[in-house]
Amino acid sequence: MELSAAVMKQWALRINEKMQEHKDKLSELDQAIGDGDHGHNMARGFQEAANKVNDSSYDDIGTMYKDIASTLISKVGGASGPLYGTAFLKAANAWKGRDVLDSEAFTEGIEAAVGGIETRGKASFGDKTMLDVWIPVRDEMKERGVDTEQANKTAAKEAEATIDRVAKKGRASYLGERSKGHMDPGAFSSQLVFEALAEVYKEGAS
Amino acid sequence: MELSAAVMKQWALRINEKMQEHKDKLSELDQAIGDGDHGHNMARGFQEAANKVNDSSYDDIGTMYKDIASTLISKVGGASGPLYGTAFLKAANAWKGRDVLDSEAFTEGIEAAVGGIETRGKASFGDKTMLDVWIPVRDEMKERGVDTEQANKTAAKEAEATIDRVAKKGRASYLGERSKGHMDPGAFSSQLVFEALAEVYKEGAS
Amino acid sequence: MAKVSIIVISHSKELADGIVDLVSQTKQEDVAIAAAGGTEEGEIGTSVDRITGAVESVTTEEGVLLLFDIGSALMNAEMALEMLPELEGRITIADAPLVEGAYIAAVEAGMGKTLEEVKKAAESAKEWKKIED
Amino acid sequence: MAKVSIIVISHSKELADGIVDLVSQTKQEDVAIAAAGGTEEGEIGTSVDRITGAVESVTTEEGVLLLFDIGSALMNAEMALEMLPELEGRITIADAPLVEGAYIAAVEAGMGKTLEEVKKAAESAKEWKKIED
Ligand SMILES: Nc1ncnc2c1ncn2[C@@H]1O[C@H](COP(=O)(O)OP(=O)(O)O)[C@@H](O)[C@H]1O
Ligand SMILES: Nc1ncnc2c1ncn2[C@@H]1O[C@H](COP(=O)(O)OP(=O)(O)O)[C@@H](O)[C@H]1O
Ligand SMILES: [Mg+2]
Ligand SMILES: [Mg+2]
Ligand SMILES: [Mg+2]
Ligand SMILES: [Mg+2]
Repeated sequence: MELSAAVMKQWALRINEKMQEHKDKLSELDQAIGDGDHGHNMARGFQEAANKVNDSSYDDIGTMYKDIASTLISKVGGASGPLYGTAFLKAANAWKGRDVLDSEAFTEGIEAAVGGIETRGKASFGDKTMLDVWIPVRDEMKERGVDTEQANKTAAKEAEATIDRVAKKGRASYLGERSKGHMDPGAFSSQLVFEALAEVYKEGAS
Repeated sequence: MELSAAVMKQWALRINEKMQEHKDKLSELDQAIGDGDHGHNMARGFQEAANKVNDSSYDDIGTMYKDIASTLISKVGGASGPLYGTAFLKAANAWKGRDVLDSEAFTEGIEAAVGGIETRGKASFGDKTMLDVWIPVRDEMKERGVDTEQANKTAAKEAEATIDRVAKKGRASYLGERSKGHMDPGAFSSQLVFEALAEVYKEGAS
Repeated sequence: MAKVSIIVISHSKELADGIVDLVSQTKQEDVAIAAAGGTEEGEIGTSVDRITGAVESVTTEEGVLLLFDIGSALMNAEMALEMLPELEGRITIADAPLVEGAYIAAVEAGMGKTLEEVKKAAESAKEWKKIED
Repeated sequence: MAKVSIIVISHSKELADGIVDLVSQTKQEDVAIAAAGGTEEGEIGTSVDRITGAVESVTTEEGVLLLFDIGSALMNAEMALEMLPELEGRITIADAPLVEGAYIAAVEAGMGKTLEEVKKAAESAKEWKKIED
């Protein structure tokens, strides 16, 4: 498995397309257990990131993802800004100086990203946050190497699994038991991130 | 000793004059240990009260002071609004239906006023508030009957005595020891209240 | 079903309005939240009339919880209560941090809790650990 | 003498500005207090850039204390700290109720207290009894 700078660029652009497409659903999910802005936050942040990536040309994947991270950090007003921002920033550090990522290198980035989300948000698996998706995806990659189709499936399954959980972190945690019965919006946006990865990998490989 | 409705009206008007005259000093005192608006608050509140009294004619001193109290309650934004407002409202209840006050009746009003300030602000003598002036004045009146000249002297002495105290109530209490060394603004405005009383009584009697 | 309403009392109009904005974001269904900030002249201070006005604008059968910023706002809140004797038992003041208390009160009110429960929740905001070790 | 500065971080611009108004009223000599409220687009949310900007506008030798409203504001506050490594040791975040903490922090800063002391004071605002029995 290899991900070229071109595919990594497509990934960022595709994430943006997914966020635009599912903006309303993301906000609806957030409406149920948060403040209803997750779609707005993601759509704005990734649009700016896509603009940035489109306006620049990168050989270094690290530099590209550092720009994406900075844009998310600056442009997303909610919790997801520092969280996704930190995730991509840590990944960018791992990908520094590379114009192509093999399975190991990509996994290192995802590991670093998860570490970043954990440090930033102090949540653990099962707290009904985006980490409920990222952690199993990372674990699988570490164990078996990168399989983007598998990551996509795992992400979707784990996002679904947040429905029955009680939120322990973020705004939804104020709701206690009432947070049960709804998918975590950040888990769904994270699912979209891996859905985008599977798509662009498939297209790039074909 | 008797205080007619006319003198009681003059009292309110004279208090207003004093507050206008000493507005800057009141605010300066409040600047040192509070938020610097006591002069502004008193000047605005008593101006409105004076307007109200001037625009109306009262036989009943109770009704007159009820109007004064309501005006203070509505028009003063700070702590002194509910405090002076409650004081005059309680006094007004005691003076209800009277067109002249003898020493006993006037004292009943002052007693009620002090009770009102205590209930409203939950302060005690020595907390460096307006009560540090009102309580000794009341005690003297209860003991020896109304002597407006004496009340004026006591008020001035007791306002002065607040300088060395540490504030235990109101905004100044946040300063702890740093509140020492400054006269309490509400104690000074209360001194002006009794200074006004002595003046109008003297003029009314002459 | 009627839910508990919330009044945010502050010396600053902006502060009170901002809290209402922040809290309203969570869109608790059927929870009315009103601001009573600043004096009637738009200055820093509090106003009994604004408080009673705010209370009257959101009163429900479940009751009204008042939160305030600092000291003298409490005196005006208490005056307001005295001026609304018809609401006795359905109106109370919370000893709670203003922003945090209003936020959690709105969430609890949204769950259909009673006035006493919403008040307790607001007051428990004091014990929030806002930063984890 | 330099005194500790204070940053009020809130999801709402009005809320943060209102607190600065309220606190500034006490005119603590030489205490700078700055608001970082809302996003750069003027929406509800917080912004790292606004926080770092506010910090830079009031940094003193004595240091800067940051207070925030709810959860995600903390993450942005922590990001801001990481983006200002040159201030390490002179910048810290208080686990304090926003309005009450900012008020008491300003008073303590005005007394010339150290950053650590001002932070402690802000955090002690949790234990304030706002209503006496
Ligand atoms: N402490 C945290 N750790 C990990 N993820 C978090 C944390 N807090 C919130 N999240 C994620 O962020 C999502 C909400 O993002 P968003 O709505 O954009 O921010 P906000 O809650 O500030 O409005 C949640 O659904 C959750 O997945
Ligand atoms: N709890 C209280 N009990 C009695 N008097 C008080 C109390 N709190 C404040 N005061 C009085 O009010 C004065 C301050 O009034 P003012 O400056 O008009 O209000 P604020 O403090 O709200 O700005 C103080 O100097 C003090 O005399
Ligand atoms: Mg949200
Ligand atoms: Mg939000
Ligand atoms: Mg004052
Ligand atoms: Mg004031």
